[in-house]
Amino acid sequence: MAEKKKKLLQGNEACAEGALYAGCRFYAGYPITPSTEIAEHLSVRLPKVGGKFIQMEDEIASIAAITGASLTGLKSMTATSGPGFSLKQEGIGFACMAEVPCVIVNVMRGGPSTGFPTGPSQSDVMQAKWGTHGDHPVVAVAPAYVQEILSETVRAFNLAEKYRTPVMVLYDEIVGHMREPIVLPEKGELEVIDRIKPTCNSEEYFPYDDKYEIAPLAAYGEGYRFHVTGLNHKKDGFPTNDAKLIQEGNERILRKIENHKNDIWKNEELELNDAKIVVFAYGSTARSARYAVKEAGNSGKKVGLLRPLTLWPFPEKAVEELAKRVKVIIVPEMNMGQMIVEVERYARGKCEMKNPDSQAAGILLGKEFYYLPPHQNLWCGGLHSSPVKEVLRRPRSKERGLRRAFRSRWEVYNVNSSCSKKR
Amino acid sequence: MAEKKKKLLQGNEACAEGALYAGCRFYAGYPITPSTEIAEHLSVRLPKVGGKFIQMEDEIASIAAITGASLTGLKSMTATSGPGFSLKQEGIGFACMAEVPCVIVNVMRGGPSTGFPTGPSQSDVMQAKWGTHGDHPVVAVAPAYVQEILSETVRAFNLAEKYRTPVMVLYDEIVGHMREPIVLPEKGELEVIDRIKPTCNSEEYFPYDDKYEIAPLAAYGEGYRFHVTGLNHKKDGFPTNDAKLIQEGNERILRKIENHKNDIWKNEELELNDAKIVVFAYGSTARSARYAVKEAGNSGKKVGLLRPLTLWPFPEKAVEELAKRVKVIIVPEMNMGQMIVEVERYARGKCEMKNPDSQAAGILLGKEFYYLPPHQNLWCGGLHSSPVKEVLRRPRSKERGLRRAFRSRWEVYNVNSSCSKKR
Amino acid sequence: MSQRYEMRFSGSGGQGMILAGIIMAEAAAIYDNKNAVQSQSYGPEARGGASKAEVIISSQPIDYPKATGIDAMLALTQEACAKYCNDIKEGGILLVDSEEVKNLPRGNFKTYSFPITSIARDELGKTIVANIIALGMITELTKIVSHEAIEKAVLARVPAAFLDLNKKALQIGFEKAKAVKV
Amino acid sequence: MSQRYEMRFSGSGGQGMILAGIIMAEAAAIYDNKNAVQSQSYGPEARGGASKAEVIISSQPIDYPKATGIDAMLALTQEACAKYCNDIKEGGILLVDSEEVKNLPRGNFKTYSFPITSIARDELGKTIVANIIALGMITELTKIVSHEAIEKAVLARVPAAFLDLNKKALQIGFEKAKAVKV
Amino acid sequence: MSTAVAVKKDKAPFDYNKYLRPNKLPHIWCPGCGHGIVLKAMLRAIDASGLSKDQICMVSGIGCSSRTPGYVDFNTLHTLHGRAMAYATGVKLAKPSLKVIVITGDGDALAIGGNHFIHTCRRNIDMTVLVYSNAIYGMTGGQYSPTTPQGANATTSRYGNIEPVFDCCELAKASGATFVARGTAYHCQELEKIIFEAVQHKGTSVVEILDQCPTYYGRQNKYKSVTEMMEKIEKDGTVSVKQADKLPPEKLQGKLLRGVLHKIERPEYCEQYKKFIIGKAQGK
Amino acid sequence: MSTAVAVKKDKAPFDYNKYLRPNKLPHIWCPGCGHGIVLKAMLRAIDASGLSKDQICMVSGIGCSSRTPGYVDFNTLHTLHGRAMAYATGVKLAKPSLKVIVITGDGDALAIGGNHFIHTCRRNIDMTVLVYSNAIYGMTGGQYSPTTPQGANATTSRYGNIEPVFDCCELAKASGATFVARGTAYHCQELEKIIFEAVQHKGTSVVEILDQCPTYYGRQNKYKSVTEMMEKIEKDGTVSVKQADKLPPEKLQGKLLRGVLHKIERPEYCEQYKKFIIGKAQGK
Amino acid sequence: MAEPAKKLPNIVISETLCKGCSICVDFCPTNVLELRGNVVAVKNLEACTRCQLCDLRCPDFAIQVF
Amino acid sequence: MAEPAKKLPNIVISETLCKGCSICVDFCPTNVLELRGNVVAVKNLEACTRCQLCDLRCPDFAIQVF
Ligand SMILES: Cc1ncc(C[n+]2csc(CCOP(=O)(O)OP(=O)(O)O)c2C)c(N)n1
Ligand SMILES: Cc1ncc(C[n+]2csc(CCOP(=O)(O)OP(=O)(O)O)c2C)c(N)n1
Ligand code: SF4
Ligand code: SF4
Ligand code: SF4
Ligand code: SF4
Ligand code: SF4
Ligand code: SF4
Ligand SMILES: [Mg+2]
Ligand SMILES: [Mg+2]
Repeated sequence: MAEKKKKLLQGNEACAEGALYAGCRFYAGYPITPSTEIAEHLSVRLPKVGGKFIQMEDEIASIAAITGASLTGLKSMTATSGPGFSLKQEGIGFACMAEVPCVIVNVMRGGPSTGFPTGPSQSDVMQAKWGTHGDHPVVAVAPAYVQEILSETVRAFNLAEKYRTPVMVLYDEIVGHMREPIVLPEKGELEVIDRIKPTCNSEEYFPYDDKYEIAPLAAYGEGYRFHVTGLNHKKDGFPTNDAKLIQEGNERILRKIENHKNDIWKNEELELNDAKIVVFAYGSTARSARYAVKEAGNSGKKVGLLRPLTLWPFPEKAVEELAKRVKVIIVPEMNMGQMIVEVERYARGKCEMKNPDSQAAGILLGKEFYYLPPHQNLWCGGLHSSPVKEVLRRPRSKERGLRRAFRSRWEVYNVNSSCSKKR
Repeated sequence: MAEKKKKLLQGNEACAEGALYAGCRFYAGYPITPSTEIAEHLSVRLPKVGGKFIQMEDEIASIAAITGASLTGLKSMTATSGPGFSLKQEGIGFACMAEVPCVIVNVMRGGPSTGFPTGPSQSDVMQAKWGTHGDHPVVAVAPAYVQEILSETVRAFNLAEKYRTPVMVLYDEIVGHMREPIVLPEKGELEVIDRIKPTCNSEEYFPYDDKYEIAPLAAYGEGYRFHVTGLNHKKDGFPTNDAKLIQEGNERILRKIENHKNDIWKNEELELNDAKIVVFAYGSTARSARYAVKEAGNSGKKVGLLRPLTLWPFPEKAVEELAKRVKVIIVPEMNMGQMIVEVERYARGKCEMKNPDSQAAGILLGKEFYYLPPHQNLWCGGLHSSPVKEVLRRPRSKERGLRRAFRSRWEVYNVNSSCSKKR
Repeated sequence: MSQRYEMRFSGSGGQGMILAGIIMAEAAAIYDNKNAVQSQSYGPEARGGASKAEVIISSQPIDYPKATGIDAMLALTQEACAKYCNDIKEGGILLVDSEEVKNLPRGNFKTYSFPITSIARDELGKTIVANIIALGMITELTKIVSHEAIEKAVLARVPAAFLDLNKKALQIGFEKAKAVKV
Repeated sequence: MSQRYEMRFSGSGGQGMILAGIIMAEAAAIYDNKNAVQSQSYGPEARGGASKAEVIISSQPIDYPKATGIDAMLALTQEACAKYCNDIKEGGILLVDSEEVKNLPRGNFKTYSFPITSIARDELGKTIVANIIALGMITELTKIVSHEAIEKAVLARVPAAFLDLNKKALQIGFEKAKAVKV
Repeated sequence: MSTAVAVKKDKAPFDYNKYLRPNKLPHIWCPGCGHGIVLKAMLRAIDASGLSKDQICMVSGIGCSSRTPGYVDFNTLHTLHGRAMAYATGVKLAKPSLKVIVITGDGDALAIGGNHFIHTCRRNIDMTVLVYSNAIYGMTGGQYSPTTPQGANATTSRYGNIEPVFDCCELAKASGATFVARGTAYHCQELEKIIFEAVQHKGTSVVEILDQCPTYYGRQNKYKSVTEMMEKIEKDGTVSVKQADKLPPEKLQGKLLRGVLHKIERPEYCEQYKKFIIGKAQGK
Repeated sequence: MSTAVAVKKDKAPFDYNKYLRPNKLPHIWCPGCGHGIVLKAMLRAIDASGLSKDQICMVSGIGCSSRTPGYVDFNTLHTLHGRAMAYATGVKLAKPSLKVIVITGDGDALAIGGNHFIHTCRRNIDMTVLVYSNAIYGMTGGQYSPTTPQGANATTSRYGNIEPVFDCCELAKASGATFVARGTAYHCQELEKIIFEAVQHKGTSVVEILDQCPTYYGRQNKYKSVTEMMEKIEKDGTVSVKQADKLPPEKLQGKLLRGVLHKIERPEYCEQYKKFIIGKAQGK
Repeated sequence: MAEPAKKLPNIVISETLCKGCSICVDFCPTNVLELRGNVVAVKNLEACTRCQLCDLRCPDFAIQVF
Repeated sequence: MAEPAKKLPNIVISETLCKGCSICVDFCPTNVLELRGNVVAVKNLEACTRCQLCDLRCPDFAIQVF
């Protein structure tokens, strides 16, 4: 019976369920809005399957604890939001360097600083890439639907275990707190990847053995008495001052992701075939974009959507190719412009990019996705035409959760070519 | 007598002297290699001028303490390196949001994680921009010479006070620990900017008054009893949930930097006039680049240097214009490729960019700046010609401080047009 | 967008508005096999003051997750009503507790005013089930989910000891709504 | 690059090699009005093992701050000599403590071997000034800074109580170097 | 609305408005939240101390309790979760003429802020730290804190909390605080006196104040009313140090002591800095 | 190089190699650094405890002391400055069968790591924490730490340190540690016994070990030799708890107590978790 | 009402500030107060001893007695 | 040397590990050891009581006695 499997879950609950499905058996965290429900759910659910939940003294201790736990062989996770994510940065770098699989969820809220704790945002996506010091590999997924939060959390664990690296799950308060019916996958329905353990005898075991692309990872207490450090190290895990080995080590941890981008990338593509206008959007902003793209299609306009589910590594290939054949890429974000840095970079000037300074008549995007009731969310409409103008003049101020900072200036782009209707 | 004023100072000492010159009267920090000498020097020097030095329990407490101190009216500073910089991120965001002037020095060492504490790097430059959560203003300067560390530290204080925002000083272990003769500026020689204090009476005082671009900042204890918070706030400093005010506030703190980029930007330009090849380099890498550019000039080749002293806001205008008229921009960095993200973005495909996958014959840069003795550091030389090949095959491994990770792949670029000599 | 049906449940914290929203979403999504999205207001607001839950129901996948124009709204307090009523669509429905909401908003929608809480108290002895009575009424008024679906959804969410009470509350809701409708 | 003159002072931690480097740089930069850059080795190495300081002197501004080919090197211990000698240029100079450095490296450079530490002990009663004697010798051998400059630099860096001692040490260095040179 | 007949002038009610910021009330705290009671006791204590409003700098972290500074007309600084004392240290050392009062919660001071708490006490830097201790993270909706009793329910301890609790006062003392006291919202007049004494003290003074979060702690732990919480936790759960001497050990079992628990003299940090550091540096 | 004639077999020297990783010596510590002495005492204690090498997980932070795990043949984890106990908590809770030993320095444990220190003690999670306490930040070149005596010199206290010190043992006790002891490198055999006892203990056991940093602390504070440091600080600066009872108070003035200072029984965290959390969740 | 005016206390309640938590009601030693709906009210002014405990314990600055 | 072989202790010193810190020298109760250059050496084997204090306090695993 379909009814049996369908459940109405909150995004954060779906995240917790995804973790359990993936085999997570250790969670350490510190409460913070709007991520706390993940911890609350796991505090109840984990012990039922023999897993461990601990509320640590802070976020720094939490990332530390999951890293320690992961080294004993347990799949581990922590979840937080902006301020906690900032605090975890040093620990994330350690996990990158020591190549310890773990999953870090950031349910994004309004920043900077304490900001707007109960409001959504997408303003930590660049931090996910650059937040910790030093060059380091970054993998981050960005689900947009409750069902997807579950499946992307599973994928995050898979990538973490497969590539021996921390993986981030980034979504915002909107999807985190929203409830949608989802189907809990049965065992075997979604792929679950476990880390590869060594089979050699302990004398031959090197935790960073460069004869593998990703070396098997033993668990503490099982006879492989290996060393783990955040210092640059050799294949045996012990520190080195040798410049060549340092360089090689640093390159290796980057390369293991770099070389497998095809495996890690995941995009949803909608109506891309012969679209000249394409929206690049992720997370809950992409839900609006998706809606708008469909609407545009309904009214006979060719508008496409590129929705990356893997934010990092950045879907450079998809963007680069797209840029060569479309006229414009528009990047609505619930922030002041972050992923657009990479989109612009890989567009390489091949297509037009939304010019934030242009206030000419054009397409309305981004902020207006939310500001406008959908029937006014026009794919094409003059800035000076009435519904649009009205909205620009007096954004309704009640729906505060959704009225947060998107891009700093009007999300307006002038694309005469595809502009057919004027109202 | 010139001799009297000339002094041999270490980069870190020059930083401390710059702070004193700028009027810094409060330092809080936590020791970390290779920045510790700044603290050590100030612990001796500050009390002599009545200033306060405190070694806090950690880096988080340090950024907190200087923020608190700055609110009492003292110019304040902290210094650290990678791991400490990661820990300070949340506090930096607070200072951005609350618009509290302060200076944060990061003497960059090898990362990620504990990495290579005594080795130099330039791998925190993107972290400086994106390290804390949420959209926030970032100002960062990047001196390359000991004398410049002094003057740029003064400039950092000036910008911090003028724009009421944290300003970062980024340099690496090489210049931090190096000694060069410098001339200590006399009083009045360098501009010193103090923060603007309110003159109105206390009832009319709003710490975030939007009638100013940058509102005057009162000091605690002087009759203006104002409120400071990391939450989104109104002009009176008190928290708000109003989406419009939140949006406006966030935009305002970005705009105050955005609108004054021309004042904040500072570039050194060398031989740019009709160069077709340009190197974009900052910090100690730029010293090598500078040397190489001069050498190239000596041998009759047109190679230019764009050396930003202000890294953030990014010198987009300079790069954008340059890209339109040069053939190639090369970006050697002592990291795996960071500022190149922005350079590529603003080049907008207008000029060629170094393609890291190209292994064809070409110009040797970046890593080779250091690997090669200068007479072999060729502006033009075949990859397959002997000195270059030799170096690529067996980098000498002793000079470990300098052999650190630069770019992940060969810094080789094929520019036949300017390739005249072959050896 | 015609296939979207947007509902808002509002009252004060503790009146079970979020539970009502969840039950409505479950009725639609799980027992009536439609799509549904439920969201709610968070933040300092959740403490004490007005509280609301929103449910969007559609036969299509729901991309845009928030309310854009309310088809049906419930308001159990004056404050909630004043605060949240202004998104009601033309032709929409507003159901209020007549004893609490004295200033009825004006607009091109149908307003049903009914003493929901007192009915709960008088007929069932528990004001706590006012939200369930309201759910029954709104189901009947909007017909957006079936009686069976909402009943299943209610019963799946309430503690075993209170099954009967809630079943009755729902029935009362259905009936009263039929009455006001006529 | 001919206007760059690169020097390296090496020994074990505690032998004052970094001070020697600083004094040389100050002699060049402050008293001889050239450009100079001094750098040193950091890290676990600084503890116990071999230690080194480098000085680059030039009439031009110095961009590239590290040694690329050593013009003159001092080695007070065998370990330091072995570890750091391989960057000496053709035609460069290597000065070693003859009692410590027994295995002399080979190469196209001039090697001067001299019992620096014992001279310090025997003639001045303090091994601590071996670095100053060495500075004197290397100044004389290389002529890269003037006697006056190095003397001023030494005297500006040492405690008042030891001015004479250091002055003498420097003189001894000058003289011994003249002797070995001939 | 008001019922007034004759007046006994000598018992004029305390004028809180003198210290409150205009138009900031009602505050965000829930009905029955103890934080409001504590705030009032503090204002009376400050009034008694005769400090001027300009002279006071009030610093807080993040939490319901930490919202306090927003309501009071001092120099106020609402910082980051756990970091109040570090910010306060900067304020105080930079301008020792300010009287610094830190408002913090059990989560803010003792969970994430534990390190700054112990180091502040160690330095004995002059500030008064008021820990609003409601045994829960109120702001984030009721997770257990380092003062949540074992066995209690919280949203992250649905099977009963197994974490042992910190004794905030013991910790402060062991860390070096020179004035340590405990009060409760229930004993609001006694609390006023304790805070007064804490504010008078030179050095780090810590007051743990037991108060109540009816919304999360109360609801989850089946308290029927705020009143019951105040009676069971604050009244019956504590004994004043003065009474304690007279009571047999059985009667003290499971009870926390109220009153000034520790008070010694030790040189204060900023004064030491002035005397020894600045003094020596300037050769005075 | 060796001088050997006859042998008294019963006094065979301890075979450290059994526990050392091959080819890792010489260690990075300076001549005379106390850390090596402590390491050896620890290895003898571990040997006496009969634990298998596979069973031990040794976790450290950053500092000279924290380099210890690199030399020993256990499951070893060299983490971030100050965070050792937080990593160790993850290890222990995830796999309670491991015997977790934390190696940390006075800076690592008590400055930046203070919060994890007190919370670990509070939870009473089973692990032995050895604080190598040399009153200085060795690794970064001699800045004052929370255990640097007042008046002492350090590179950041050239006018004499004004910061009061933490009593590590008092702090551990007040935070909830169930075994607290102090030893010194000088009293290396006594230290071995203390560590042995600490390792046997179920719950959080903390041992503060006074040792010496001749390179930075010694040089800056005019000690003529390592020996002088060990004698003045470790030998003359301490009294064993046993002797202390017999000494008049004047003789104890300014001396730290050595030996087991606090030992109580209290339920251990992982066991509580198993019993109450997993037990209840699984309805056992 | 016809009795001679007793020196009755003044009890000032702010309806906008009172959140109806009932603390003052429950702790009034002489049972002077009661909740009406969500706001406190005086039910027995005569009994008031002006002890001010209601004010002291009111978290919301909503009641004063003099 | 012509005396009958006394049961002398074995003192094993590793020259590569000894850092010459002098701890063993200074704390040897019977003054058996001395520093030669930067390495410890035995100067009076006969006096050694095999107390092993030198070993116990050597930070560098450089000396053993049996
Ligand atoms: C770095 C960081 N982590 C977590 C949070 C979320 N947070 C806000 S308040 C709070 C707990 C507050 O508890 P307490 O200090 O006891 O104050 P109360 O609300 O109980 O008065 C938490 C965890 C945050 N704002 N910042
Ligand atoms: C986050 C961070 N801050 C600072 C440092 C620099 N650091 C490394 S070790 C150390 C102090 C070590 O002192 P202690 O723990 O006492 O160990 P010791 O070296 O004295 O044995 C410091 C400050 C760091 N590595 N990471
Ligand atoms: S949640 Fe608790 S602590 Fe916060 S205001 Fe409400 S009652 Fe007070
Ligand atoms: S610096 Fe000090 S603590 Fe570090 S190894 Fe040397 S003597 Fe030991
Ligand atoms: S003053 Fe005292 S007696 Fe009067 S109402 Fe208040 S609590 Fe009751
Ligand atoms: S205590 Fe205050 S808020 Fe509570 S009921 Fe009484 S007057 Fe109202
Ligand atoms: S064993 Fe004892 S007596 Fe023999 S050398 Fe060692 S310390 Fe001296
Ligand atoms: S104690 Fe050890 S390292 Fe020190 S001198 Fe003796 S043998 Fe050598
Ligand atoms: Mg609390
Ligand atoms: Mg130490």
